[in-house]
Amino acid sequence: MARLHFFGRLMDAFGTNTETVALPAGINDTSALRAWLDNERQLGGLLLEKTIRVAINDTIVSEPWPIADSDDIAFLPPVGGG
Amino acid sequence: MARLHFFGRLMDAFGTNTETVALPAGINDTSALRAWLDNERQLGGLLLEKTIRVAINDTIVSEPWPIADSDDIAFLPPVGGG
Amino acid sequence: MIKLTESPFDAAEALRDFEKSAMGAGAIVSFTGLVRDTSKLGKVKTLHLQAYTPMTERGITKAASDANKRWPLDALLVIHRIGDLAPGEPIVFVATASAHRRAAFEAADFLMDYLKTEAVFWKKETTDSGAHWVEPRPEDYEDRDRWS
Amino acid sequence: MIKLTESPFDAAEALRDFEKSAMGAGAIVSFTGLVRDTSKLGKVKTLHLQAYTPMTERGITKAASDANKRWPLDALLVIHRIGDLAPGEPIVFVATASAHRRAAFEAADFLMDYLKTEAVFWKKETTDSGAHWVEPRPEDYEDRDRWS
Repeated sequence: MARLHFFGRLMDAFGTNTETVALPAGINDTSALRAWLDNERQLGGLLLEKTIRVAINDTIVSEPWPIADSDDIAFLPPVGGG
Repeated sequence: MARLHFFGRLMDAFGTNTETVALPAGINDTSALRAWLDNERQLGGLLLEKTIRVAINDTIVSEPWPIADSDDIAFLPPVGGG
Repeated sequence: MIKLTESPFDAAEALRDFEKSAMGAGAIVSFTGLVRDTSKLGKVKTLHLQAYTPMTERGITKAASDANKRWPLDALLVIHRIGDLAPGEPIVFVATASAHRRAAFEAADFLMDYLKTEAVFWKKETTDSGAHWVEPRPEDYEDRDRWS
Repeated sequence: MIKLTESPFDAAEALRDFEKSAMGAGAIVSFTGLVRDTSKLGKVKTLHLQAYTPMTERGITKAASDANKRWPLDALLVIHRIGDLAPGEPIVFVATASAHRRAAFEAADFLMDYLKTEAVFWKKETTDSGAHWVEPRPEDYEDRDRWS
């Protein structure tokens, strides 16, 4: 099972900050994951936005990046504090 | 009598922050005053330094500037606080 | 020092402690960011700050280290709130100390640009007309790009 | 607000009061200048600050007014010590408040450049090796010239 994290407006869209999923066969990089998840949850392309970055095991990656069923995968809309 | 004010290192050179003088005949602008005072107090040119500005009655003037016996005349070395 | 906190903090006390820790520095610059009471969308009720630990802390620590490499700083402090904030409360406090006043100014300015555009936080503003997530404005990115 | 004072003041308290007076501003920048404990000439015993009233106050008031014209500020404070100061004491405190953080930073930076090079003060530093008057350094004038 992979652990997914959703932040900012993605948390609202998914209705949760975190969940675990079993990655289906063939979903083995971040691009495939975005497309599959966006379609499955009927997000209308929200997860395909280029400003949303992905962090795997706490590190932002250059996409597409390979993923495994044991990964911690976070979807990060544009960040900013202050 | 004109009142003179000396600040910063000029206060040390004159040994006082303020004094009154009767301006001699012919000493009727700031250039003449600087030269006369520097010579009289044997300051070796200290009062002729260009970085020293003159304020008359609380306002810095463009020199040479006419002076009168009733004026408040301040000699200001380079300023700076903070 | 870097500190994320769920509890309200006092910027004046933070400055007092920082001043002690920076004894002999000569120049101290502080920045305090406060929750505004009104936004474009109405009267602000709360601002929610979400972080992603430990990525958030790691990023700020890296930015602080970059500031230390770039300017001769004697001390540096970042306090950032997370959780729910009320209008008027400090969100962020940055302080820098140096022998050189422009180093202190620039380092604080640099850190704030980092915090506004790169620090791993998300902000949700709730006003009397609803709630929305606030993302950096184009000028925040322009400000940040001054340093690259 | 502009204040010259012969008495020591507390920068943290000044920030606290300023924050109250600037309610709703969003961004507050402060600068604190402290008497250093060592200078090129040795261990500092005292720093004497001389002013020329009312020219000194008038000049700072004009600089504050220039800052208010140049940046959208909600509040502005300058406190400057005169008389004899001990190492570690604040000499100067400048605070600016604005809805825009870069306005607050720039206005504080501008006011400090004014205070360092144009404000009508003279500073005499007494160290264990004697006393001398301290005048602005060339880089102080360069910093000031950024604004013209």
